[in-house]
Amino acid sequence: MLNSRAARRQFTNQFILILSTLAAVLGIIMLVWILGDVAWRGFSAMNWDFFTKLPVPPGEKGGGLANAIVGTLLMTVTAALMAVPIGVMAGTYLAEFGKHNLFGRMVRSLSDILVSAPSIVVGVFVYLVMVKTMGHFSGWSGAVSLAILMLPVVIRTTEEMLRLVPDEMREAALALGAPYWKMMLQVVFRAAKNGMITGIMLSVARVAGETAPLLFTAMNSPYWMESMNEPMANLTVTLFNYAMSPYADWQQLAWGAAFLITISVLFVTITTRLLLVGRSKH
Amino acid sequence: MSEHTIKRFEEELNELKDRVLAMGGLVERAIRRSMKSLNSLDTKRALKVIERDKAINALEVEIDEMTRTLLALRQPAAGDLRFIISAIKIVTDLERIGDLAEGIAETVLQSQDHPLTHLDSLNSLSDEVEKQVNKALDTFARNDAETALACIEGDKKINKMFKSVQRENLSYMIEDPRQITSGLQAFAIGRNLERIGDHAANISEMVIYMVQGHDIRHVDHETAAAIISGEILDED
Amino acid sequence: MTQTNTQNPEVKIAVRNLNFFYDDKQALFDNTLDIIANKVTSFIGPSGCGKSTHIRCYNRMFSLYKGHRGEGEILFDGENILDPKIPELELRHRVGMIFQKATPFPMTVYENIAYGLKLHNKYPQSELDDRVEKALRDGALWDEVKDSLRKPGTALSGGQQQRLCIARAIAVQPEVILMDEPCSALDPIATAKIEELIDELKKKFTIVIVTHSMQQAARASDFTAYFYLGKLIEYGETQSIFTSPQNKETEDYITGRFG
Amino acid sequence: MPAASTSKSGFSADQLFRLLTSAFAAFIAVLFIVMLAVLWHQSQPSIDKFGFSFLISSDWNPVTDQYGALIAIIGTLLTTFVAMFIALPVSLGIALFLAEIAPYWMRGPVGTAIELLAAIPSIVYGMWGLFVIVPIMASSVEPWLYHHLGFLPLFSTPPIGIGILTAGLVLALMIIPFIASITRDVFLMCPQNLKESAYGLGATNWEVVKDVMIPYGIKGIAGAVFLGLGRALGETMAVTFVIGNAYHLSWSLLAPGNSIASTLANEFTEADGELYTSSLIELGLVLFLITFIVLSLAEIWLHSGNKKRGI
Repeated sequence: MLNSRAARRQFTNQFILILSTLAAVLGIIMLVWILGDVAWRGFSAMNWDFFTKLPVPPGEKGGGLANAIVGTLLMTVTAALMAVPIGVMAGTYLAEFGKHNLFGRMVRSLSDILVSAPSIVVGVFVYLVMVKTMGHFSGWSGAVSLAILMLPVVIRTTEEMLRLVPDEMREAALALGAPYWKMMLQVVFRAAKNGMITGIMLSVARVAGETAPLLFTAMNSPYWMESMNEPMANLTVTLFNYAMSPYADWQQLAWGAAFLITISVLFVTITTRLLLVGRSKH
Repeated sequence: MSEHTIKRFEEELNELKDRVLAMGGLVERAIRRSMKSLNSLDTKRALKVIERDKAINALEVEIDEMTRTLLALRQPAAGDLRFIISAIKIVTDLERIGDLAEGIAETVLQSQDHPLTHLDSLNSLSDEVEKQVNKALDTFARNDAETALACIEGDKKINKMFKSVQRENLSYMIEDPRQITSGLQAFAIGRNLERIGDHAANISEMVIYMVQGHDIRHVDHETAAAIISGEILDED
Repeated sequence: MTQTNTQNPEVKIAVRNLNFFYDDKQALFDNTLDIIANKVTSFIGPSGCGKSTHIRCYNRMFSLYKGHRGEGEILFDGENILDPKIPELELRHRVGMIFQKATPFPMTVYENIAYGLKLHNKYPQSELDDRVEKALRDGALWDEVKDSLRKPGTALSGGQQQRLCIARAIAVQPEVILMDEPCSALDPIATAKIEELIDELKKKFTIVIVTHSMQQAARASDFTAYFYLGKLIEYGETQSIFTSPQNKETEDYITGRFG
Repeated sequence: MPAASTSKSGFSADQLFRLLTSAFAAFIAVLFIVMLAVLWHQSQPSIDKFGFSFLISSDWNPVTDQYGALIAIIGTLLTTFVAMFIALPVSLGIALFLAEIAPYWMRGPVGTAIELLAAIPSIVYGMWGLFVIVPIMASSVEPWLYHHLGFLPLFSTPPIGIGILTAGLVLALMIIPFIASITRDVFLMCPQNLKESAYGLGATNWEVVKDVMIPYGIKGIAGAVFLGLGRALGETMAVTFVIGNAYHLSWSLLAPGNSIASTLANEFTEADGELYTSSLIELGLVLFLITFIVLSLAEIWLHSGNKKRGI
């Protein structure tokens, strides 16, 4: 009953299924390998010093990345503090006033193009306008470049979350005699609050683990920062420098940094996913 | 009651069933049309869905009126009473489904500037949801408790598909902020569809109640199956 | 009540003691019947009665799913197709299937028909064209689509899509065509066209159709089987089933007193 | 949307609110325009000096102050191409495996693991590539390619571990999780009855995947692939570690090279001299342009079918 053509098709089928399984197994092995390596080598670099001490020159025992951890946190938070108000206001304009007009459409397209800018190009831009004019690298410029990467995300989520608030709610508030701005602040923003928090998480997820824009802005520093107005240590650039260095101690610290970055990015991503999926559960 | 009265009563019951099914037909069409308008970005069609929702709501009022009259004048008992009670509840579910379909159509009106990018998975989900609504109404038309149970199970598949839609869109959104708008809209539409699925499951539950008198609303599937097949006699 | 004459050359499919399980839940119980060649056999019964499960055994469609299994014998021209040694591809080549919802593939009208042909054989382009045209003619669709062969199959209307699927199934010249509620999603006019088509097709094919429209069974089929709760309750010529059913349950169902 | 109220008391406040929000919206537009203008202005010296030949010259030499972008552009395109070449089949394989082949108990956990891997920062991939992949490439994979396929120009230089091939491989690993997890979801959403009717015609699993499932979900899959492409083009850190940073024009994938992003990462802070810096900035502009074009083409293509498709 089985003719040769059918036999050949069956063979092709088996062959490809096996190939696909192999590809999958290979891919999965590689990915597990990465995670395993980072977890294993990274975890063994973890100790009390790692979180509390400053880096030391190669060859000396001990030393940690305390300044880089604080620097990364500080710059991310500062970036969010800049991007969120700007993004929320711009998103509000797009949702409330700029739905169909030319200006709204233009802002939307421009923010789309902004997204396709590779992060290293954003770094170059901030270098030119801030580092070059100020004459030195600084935590501020690092935060600004991260903020530029966050902006489009905040705008987009804000716009969409505000639109999802039913018009009836706006009308009800206006009918009570509330002026438009009060209605927005007291009713609409409140209704869209959870969604906007998700958007902020999304934007943090986008910049957490970014290295390229910090290379020419915050740079790096082996010292405690006195202020944001000087070169600022951060985990990713430290990782880059240490991993590229020939010293085993530094490379060890780099693995530690990789582990810490991975853990925090995974934490942010998982939280975002849970927030977004949970939001639509009811 | 005279034979004549009984006959009138049966006619009225049939009339009620017809009206509920007619409403069901409108609701099914609303789902299909709203998804169609989403696919073709057809504002006119979307407006029509929104317009037609009024007809659905009017039908709800009409059916409510009918059931009230039936209850008041005929004082039905047993199977007839269960039928009328479930009709009332089913109509509420249908009305909600209509609203949810209207919600999808409204999203279409809003997404003119930002057409959704990844519609295929939403379409698959809506196909499944339509199927469930259709099945649920079918079981109502044919007093079919067994299929109704299968329908309730079918809701699990819908939830699974909805999860898949969410996951897919989330991956896009995290990866490419330009897709946040379209992703969030897909979330909203998917949620509406998933809720329509829930209402379809509610309808099936009412059908089981109507046919067999068992309330399986808050029991798990195994127990429900056992109750329906008569293995467990539930207390009411 | 059931004809069980295996020797009869007119018997296309002889089902013997078919039992079917979804994991450990039994869905069919000892079904035994004969499907006669070049006739239309319809399966009726309330939903969940097992009629769809039953025909999905004829092309072993159930093997796609974990935990689904059939026991007993389904003799297709004397060969037991439940035997895993019978290759599925060959079996499905010989048994075509139409589903409740029209399922045009994501390709053009032409490619939809040519797809099945190309799976099983290599044809020169001109012969392929001929066969596609013939299948579309047999599927009573040619006149409506001959100018839009390059359009996507999904662009056709619902009834046309269903006929496209029928044409796709008959293009590979199966011996048996299974139809699982082929008209339940169609309007009355499209349904009438499909029924006409079924009548035409039985000259060449053996047709088994699952339907929950009693009228459709009465109108379109030569034999009718009534299923209930996974059991074959009654099977015989359509005329006798609908005029003088032997079984009380069958009578209740076809007179609409069921449930 | 209700129009802004114009009652006497709220008038000025509402106007202010609207003005404020539009100011911030305008800020986005200004930011973008300033960004382009600054990059354009700062790359003027290089544009004036080299003109169009900047794009086609392979001479990048800070000592003689000669700058041409060709090597970096080719490096960018080539690493991306290698990455897609590896990532595409592997991602499809993983997706197919997760949707159709794998035993049920492992589909969920493995699927989630792959989704999460998509979130791991690229610098981690780059660093892992440097410490783990490079030694393996140098000791076994590349020597094998060199000895057995060395007659091909593609593998004609001595293996040293770092280079275009390794960079492409690391990029591939970085984008596989993302493409695979979306493709998996696309496969899962393919309607059951569509698959069944293909099986009903006697199609094999592979034929169903190739002829029904992939065409059905082609938009979703293509969307994922384009995003992967965009990411691979603009990626800095995963590449910089392992590409080798050399300015040779070579056909060989085993040779070290450079990509636009890695050139910037390595040289920008150290660049002295106006022409050097401005050439680097122009390089950044070129990269921006490339990713913008690729992503726009993808966008146009993805939306093109929407209207005519209809269900």
